[in-house]
Amino acid sequence: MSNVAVFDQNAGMGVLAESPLAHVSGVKGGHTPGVVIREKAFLGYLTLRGNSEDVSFQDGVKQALGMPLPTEPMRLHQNQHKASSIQWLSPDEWLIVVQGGTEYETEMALRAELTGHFAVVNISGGQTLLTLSGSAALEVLHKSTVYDVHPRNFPVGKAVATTFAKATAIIRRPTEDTWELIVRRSFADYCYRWLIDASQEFGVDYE
Amino acid sequence: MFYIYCPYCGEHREESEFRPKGQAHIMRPKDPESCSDEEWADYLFFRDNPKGVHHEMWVHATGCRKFFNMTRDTVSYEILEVYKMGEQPKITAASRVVGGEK
Amino acid sequence: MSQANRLSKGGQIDRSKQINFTFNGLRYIGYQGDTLASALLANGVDIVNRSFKYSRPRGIVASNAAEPNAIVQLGSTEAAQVPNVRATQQALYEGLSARSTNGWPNVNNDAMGLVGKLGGPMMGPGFYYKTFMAPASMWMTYEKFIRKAAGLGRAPNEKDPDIYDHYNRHCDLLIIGAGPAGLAAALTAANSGARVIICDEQESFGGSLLETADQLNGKPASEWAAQVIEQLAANSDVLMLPRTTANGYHDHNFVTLHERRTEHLADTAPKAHQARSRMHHIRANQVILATGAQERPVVYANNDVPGNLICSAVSAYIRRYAVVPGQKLVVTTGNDSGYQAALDWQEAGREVVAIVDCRANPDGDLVKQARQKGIRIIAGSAVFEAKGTKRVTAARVAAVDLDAFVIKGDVEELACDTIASSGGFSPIVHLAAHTGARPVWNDEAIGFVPGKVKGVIPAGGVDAIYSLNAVLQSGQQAALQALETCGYSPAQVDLPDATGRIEGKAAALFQVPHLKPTSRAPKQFVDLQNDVTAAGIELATREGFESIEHVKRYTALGFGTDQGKLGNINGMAITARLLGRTIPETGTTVFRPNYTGITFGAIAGRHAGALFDPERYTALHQWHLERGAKFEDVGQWKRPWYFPIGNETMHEAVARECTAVREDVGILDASTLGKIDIQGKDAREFLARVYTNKWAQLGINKCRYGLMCKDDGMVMDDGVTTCLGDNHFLMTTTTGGAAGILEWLELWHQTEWPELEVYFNSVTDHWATMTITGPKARDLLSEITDIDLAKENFKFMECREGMVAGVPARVYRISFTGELTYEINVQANYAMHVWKALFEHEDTYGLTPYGTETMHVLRAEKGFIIVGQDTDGSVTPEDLGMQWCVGYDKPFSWIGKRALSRPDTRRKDRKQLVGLLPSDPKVVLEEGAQIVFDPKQQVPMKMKGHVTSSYYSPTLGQGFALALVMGGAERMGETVFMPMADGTVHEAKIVSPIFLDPKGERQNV
Amino acid sequence: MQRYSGFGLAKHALTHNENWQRMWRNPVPKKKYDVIIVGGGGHGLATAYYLAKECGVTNVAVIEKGWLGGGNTARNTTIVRSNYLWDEAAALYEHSMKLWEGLSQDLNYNVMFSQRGVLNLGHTLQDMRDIQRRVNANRLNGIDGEVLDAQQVKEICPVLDCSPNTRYPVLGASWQPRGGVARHDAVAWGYARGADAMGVDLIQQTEVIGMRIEDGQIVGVETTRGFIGAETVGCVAAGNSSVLAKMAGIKLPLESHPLQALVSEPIKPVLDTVVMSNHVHGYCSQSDKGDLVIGAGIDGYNGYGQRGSYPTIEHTLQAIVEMFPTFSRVRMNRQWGGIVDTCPDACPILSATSVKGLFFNCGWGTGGFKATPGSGNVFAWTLAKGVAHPIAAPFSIDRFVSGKLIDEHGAAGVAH
Ligand SMILES: Cc1cc2nc3c(=O)[nH]c(=O)nc-3n(C[C@H](O)[C@H](O)[C@H](O)COP(=O)(O)OP(=O)(O)OC[C@H]3O[C@@H](n4cnc5c(N)ncnc54)[C@H](O)[C@@H]3O)c2cc1C
Ligand SMILES: NC(=O)c1ccc[n+]([C@@H]2O[C@H](COP(=O)([O-])OP(=O)(O)OC[C@H]3O[C@@H](n4cnc5c(N)ncnc54)[C@H](O)[C@@H]3O)[C@@H](O)[C@H]2O)c1
Ligand SMILES: Cc1cc2nc3c(=O)[nH]c(=O)nc-3n(C[C@H](O)[C@H](O)[C@H](O)COP(=O)(O)O)c2cc1C
Ligand SMILES: [Zn+2]
Repeated sequence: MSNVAVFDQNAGMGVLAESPLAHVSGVKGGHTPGVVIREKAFLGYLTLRGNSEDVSFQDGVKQALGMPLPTEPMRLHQNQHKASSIQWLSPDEWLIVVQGGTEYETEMALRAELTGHFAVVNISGGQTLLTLSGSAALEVLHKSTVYDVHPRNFPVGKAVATTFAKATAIIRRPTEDTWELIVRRSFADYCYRWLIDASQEFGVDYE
Repeated sequence: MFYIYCPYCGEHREESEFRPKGQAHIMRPKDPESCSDEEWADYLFFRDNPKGVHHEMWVHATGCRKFFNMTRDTVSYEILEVYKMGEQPKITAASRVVGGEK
Repeated sequence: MSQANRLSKGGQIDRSKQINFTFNGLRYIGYQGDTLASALLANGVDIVNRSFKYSRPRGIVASNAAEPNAIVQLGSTEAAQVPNVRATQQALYEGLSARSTNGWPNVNNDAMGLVGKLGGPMMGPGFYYKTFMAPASMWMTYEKFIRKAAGLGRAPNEKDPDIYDHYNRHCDLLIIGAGPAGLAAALTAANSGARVIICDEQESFGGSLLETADQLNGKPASEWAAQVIEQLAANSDVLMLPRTTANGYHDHNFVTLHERRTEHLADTAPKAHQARSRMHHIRANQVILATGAQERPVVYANNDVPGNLICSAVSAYIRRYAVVPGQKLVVTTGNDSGYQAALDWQEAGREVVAIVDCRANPDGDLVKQARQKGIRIIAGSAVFEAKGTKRVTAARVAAVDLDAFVIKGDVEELACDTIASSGGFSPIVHLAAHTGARPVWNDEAIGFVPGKVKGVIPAGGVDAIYSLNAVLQSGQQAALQALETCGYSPAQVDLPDATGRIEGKAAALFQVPHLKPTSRAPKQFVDLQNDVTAAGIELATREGFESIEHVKRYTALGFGTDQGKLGNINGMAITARLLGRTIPETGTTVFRPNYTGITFGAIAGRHAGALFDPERYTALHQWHLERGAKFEDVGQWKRPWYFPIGNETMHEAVARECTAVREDVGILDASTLGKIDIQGKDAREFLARVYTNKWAQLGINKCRYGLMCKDDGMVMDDGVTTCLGDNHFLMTTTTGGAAGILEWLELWHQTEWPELEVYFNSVTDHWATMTITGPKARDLLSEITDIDLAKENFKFMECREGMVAGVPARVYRISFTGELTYEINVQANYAMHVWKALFEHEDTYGLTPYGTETMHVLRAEKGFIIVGQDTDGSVTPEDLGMQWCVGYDKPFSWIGKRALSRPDTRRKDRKQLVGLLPSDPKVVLEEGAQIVFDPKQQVPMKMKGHVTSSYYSPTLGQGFALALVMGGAERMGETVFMPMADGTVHEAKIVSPIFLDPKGERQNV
Repeated sequence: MQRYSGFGLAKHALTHNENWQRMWRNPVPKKKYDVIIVGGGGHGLATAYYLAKECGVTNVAVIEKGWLGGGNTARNTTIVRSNYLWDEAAALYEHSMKLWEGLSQDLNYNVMFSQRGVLNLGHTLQDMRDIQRRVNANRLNGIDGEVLDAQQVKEICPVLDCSPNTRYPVLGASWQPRGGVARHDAVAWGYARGADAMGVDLIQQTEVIGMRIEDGQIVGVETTRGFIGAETVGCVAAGNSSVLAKMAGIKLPLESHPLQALVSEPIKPVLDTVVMSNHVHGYCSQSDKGDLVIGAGIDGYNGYGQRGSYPTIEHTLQAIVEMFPTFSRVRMNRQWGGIVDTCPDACPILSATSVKGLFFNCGWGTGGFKATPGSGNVFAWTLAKGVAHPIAAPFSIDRFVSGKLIDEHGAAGVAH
């Protein structure tokens, strides 16, 4: 443990946190906006690295998270209440998303379970998550990413890191009619402006 | 505009997610100090640059961030195979001529 | 204006919807369903343009994308101007306003026409290469006139009011062309479960079915088309894209489609946020090419005079738009389908003077039909010359021997106002050729068919299959083949039955011989838009241009907006004949995207204006904005450059900011620095391999500066890395280098040293970094932290964890200014809170925000380099005098080491980093000024180096600079010179690059 | 050689242009030549021309696998400038510039060299430092150039968006008034005609498929039309250089990449100068025919296909619309690609090799059109004397071994 520096970076109550999109004022989309965009700010994000072929690693992750490690490419696993998730990013890399404030706990739980060569990194300050829903959400994705987002290629439970306009993003499909975008903090404003611009013809609502 | 099968992601992805990284299988000399200037220059700068079957390295830059190798025809741009780092190609200029494909 | 040429019945126009439009300032009326071309013809407008070189009057010749003449300027306002619109592809809309692109004072009476007439014989291909050479100084003047005469339409002067869109799609089958072949294919694929996209560039689907006289199941073919369209529309797996042109076929079945979404409605998009057009980026498993075939005009003298059209266009105008473009028609053809134009013309109630057929014994069904209708057929003959200038007045006809290329009989002159010609059909092979597959000559069909392309299946006319039943079959077969490849099983689909018809064998008809040799005959146009004539091609071959590519480039054949859709094959055939070769030996020129032009705006899409490139913001961006910062672009980041107060100039602001740091305390948003979290037991070893210096001994919570080289020994990046735990490091990189360095580390790890146990993860966005620096930094920070800041407990180049303003933070004592510095790192969501907490003490400590400019001055005073400014990819660590940062005796031969012992990198007189103090303290040297040792020498001067960084230092009270100077390290105290553009010569002394506090006492307090 | 002039045009018009002579013969190759030049692009043809004209070597064959000038010479965006940073490069390109300035007259063939000036825009502070550095160096090397601010740029090029509100505002530019464009095909044809007239055999549609080397000395080349002998062979094959080198058993520090360009449909004159931006990443000029000639980045992978990937075209036009918003409604007519032979230091190779008598002129990458006269001139000298022309000497292959690279990358940005 002492080999790696870990500390609780969460400030807790009393400190005002600002999401990467704290400054945007939002758009109203009328009665039936084709696209509804919402930010789920302040979630906890951890990068997990390790050897997926190592059974003890798999077990450890499952123990710590209560979700099995996705070993199949682009797989998204969610826990029962869909409050946390783990997704495949590469053969030795996963993204864990947990409720804000629990990232330290989660990291400690992982570190308690895992042995050997692995890494856990808290990256909670570096991203934000946007949900996309509405009848035209898919249209907007088609405009924004080169990935094949056709529902047949992108069933519920898939999560893909790819290009998004001129930035990168993780696109996830946690449920039938909601899409999630995880974008990097410094690109969040750009992605937001892009989304609004691409959605406007359908009517878009963001608050 | 290539459609590239990423051997790690296990599916075809658009070229814009990848970046080409030049000739594959260029090994850094194990003992640089004992290399002559010519050998070092060869490692740094001199490339096969073939017309036809070429082994090259790509990285899935906006996807899984993994490097992998590709055998590609530099004239037809057909991707003949992709294979992971550390593996050897199955298709080579020689094998293609023997196989009588081309 | 009355529509004199409009039929009272028939066509697919809506006579109840009248549309007003203007052309060259005159008002006209057309109908919904018209193209601009059909409406102009309906109104009897003959001359739509002037030709580019000879300024000859030109009329409409085609009804589709192949149109070379009717190229107009569209747009009712300045911003809405669109140059070079094909009138044949522009749907008519209310208020449409168009003009000819050439002709002065107007198209009907063009002054340049005279020049064209008189100078014409001198203006053969390439004439400009042979003249305008003397005197040499006059060329630029000649060129002005040449330029003025060239070009078609004009770009607007105002910014485009419209927006454009991109759409990425993947599908199993992409069907290009919705004629009978494409529709049959789509119908076959529709219920198989496959994802199907079908597009057609026309306003509506149907292709030739909209114009044909053929029937399907005993009913007009267009009815079947309508039925199919309805069926397809109901299928959610089929995407139908009318008004959508497939423009480029790219590798691995990537196809770009351009959908015109509002161009048929107005010259700017009628609704807010509506894209004027949309590019679809299609990745298709299989592409069915059903683009049909293009009829070729025949090359004869004066074949460009208005009133000369191709036969299929005549039929299209009559059948589809109910417009007969004249009164008296002569047809000249070498195949049966040309007869249809005459039949349609006659049925429309106008006079067919004759059909002139170069075949001796035409005998197909259509021929018989024409005979039955009493139309005169002149066999074994051809029209060899049109009479008339602004409109055809007659056709000169004679018996011809095409093999011997002579006229062999008497000449007959037929009075007429329209000549329709058909030289045969050229399959529209363009897309199949875009990735390099050469079209293949098909002798039977007298045309080129597509070469083999993986994943592309030609169907129908494009494969030289022309009888309607066969076309439908071929479409279906293509779909079946494609479905099988994609792994779908098709549903049973029945095709309709077409009226069968026997076609006579077509003749190869390209250029018609004239009584005079080609060089002396009236002009026989091959490429109408570029005024390329048969004589021009003859001249080119005479001068040694034998490759068809040379002919193209010498004559401009196929260079226009139509890319030679009508002219190319004729040009090739003529070249072949002149060189005594066959057409396949001569070959085609290369087809390239675009099939038809697309606006830049459409290709750029949404990546324009504010969305041209991402702007990256730090967590403190809003604060900087509110504080009035001026920003600098660093990579994609917006970084505060300086923070002016009131009317301060940059110089004043920077002087104030510098002084604040040296005397009180300043604060910098350093969040843009790249940060890489490194974990694993071999992290230390890895660092030792990629950095030039040593890492073995770095203790926990200690920081160290590192230099990174490429394996050629040149410096590529630098930054401070901190040991957080034995197996845990945090590396920082330059702002611009962040992404590249992470990839660099991965490259070496994944490809060379996979055995090293180490993981790299970017935490650039996660951590916000606030640098407080200056003598009062400790006092300031102590106000809001629980970290023990005592000198002996938190030393220079160390790191601590603790609370800052109630936020868990990592604080690093490193310094880029030479002052006492704390770099506060917090999870970025809290950055603003901490930053503001610091500013609660602004007045107490004189806390001053500063930007990159002040940072540059401060670091330069200390001789700290900026990679990319003080280095340029040709600088080694030793050149920078940073031997202290090079571990020559490290066990592993780290990246860059070997290259440093090459002969050139060992040279003593390499350019080395030094400081410069201008002799005149008021002078701030120009960054980029070149340094000479002898200012009196003649140009070219021997340059010995250059100034890399230069500023005014309020601390030193004078200008100072960093420079790279040959052998500089050995030249301390010598004077060098900088001869400037304005004639002054600056003088400076070479000094140490460390101008301030060389022992580092200020940062070590 | 039939002399060309305005008077001649009039005279020929009277005889219906029936008496124009061939510009070059179509000779049957001889068994042996003094010098063989492989590659009938601009550089190869210029080499032949100067060999005959200035070095008195006329028993020369140029062997071209396709049609003369059909390689990169047919495909480039024709920008000519000499404002290179490093002394060695500046000397080479300025030598070329001086030859350009009298070329039409020298060849009696109007290559339409239009000195309309070249702007290299700066959009960041570092761009401006690099510009200042380069222009200062140019000036002291005797090459024309000025550093302009945004206002001055706007005056020279009114259609350029120089407002401060763009994503990457124009901060200034370097300006080389003597730079410009030329009619690329005419350059090849003019040299070909001139060389042919002095006895050089231009052998088209003939591919070199092997090198015959005896005792380390080249003795000739195998071609698709049989063996042709020569003890001096100069390879000037641009993108195909590595292929030729391989035939001789040598390797070059080259990679062949697709470089794409495109043209708009012809429009009336709007752009009177050449505008290049490394940062926004696009460049543009308007040809005398009226089309906007546009280029940008190179495709990252190796390719001999004379075509690249679509996103490159997209990015290029995004840059063009960013720089010239009023071009948004202008249409792109055609795109194409060439095969450029890039060198690690973005400078060419003009060099002898380990095979005696075998020389290479290559590595011009994305920017060799402008060098055509100069390259041909110094390479001819080098072939004739067997030692490098002083201007060519720094461009030897040895520099990659010694480390004495001439790195124009950071300095000049886009090297077109
Ligand atoms: C899109 C693009 C834009 C460019 N823009 C510019 C610009 O603006 N300014 C500029 O200065 N430069 C530019 N360049 C670079 C410039 O075009 C080249 O550097 C220059 O034209 C090279 O001339 P060359 O004669 O060496 O090569 P090429 O013209 O390519 O000639 C080489 C010839 O060798 C022949 N050959 C090859 N192999 C064999 C063989 N085995 N046997 C026989 N013949 C063979 C080829 O067929 C070819 O004709 C650009 C290049 C491209 C592709
Ligand atoms: N000798 C003859 O009698 C003869 C000759 C030629 C054609 N034909 C007739 O033509 C028909 C051929 O049928 P078909 O379906 O092959 O061709 P078609 O001409 O009916 O349809 C082709 C369609 O493709 C579209 N198209 C072409 N290029 C395109 C592109 N790049 N992007 C989008 N759309 C594009 C056209 O607008 C057209 O609608 C037959 O019905 C036949 O009777 C007959
Ligand atoms: C400077 C320049 C201007 C060009 N202008 C045109 C043009 O106006 N119209 C056109 O069709 N092609 C134009 N081309 C492109 C050529 O048609 C052709 O695509 C190019 O020479 C490459 O050859 P390829 O496409 O035959 O392989 C131009 C090319 C260059 C280099
Ligand atoms: Zn991948």
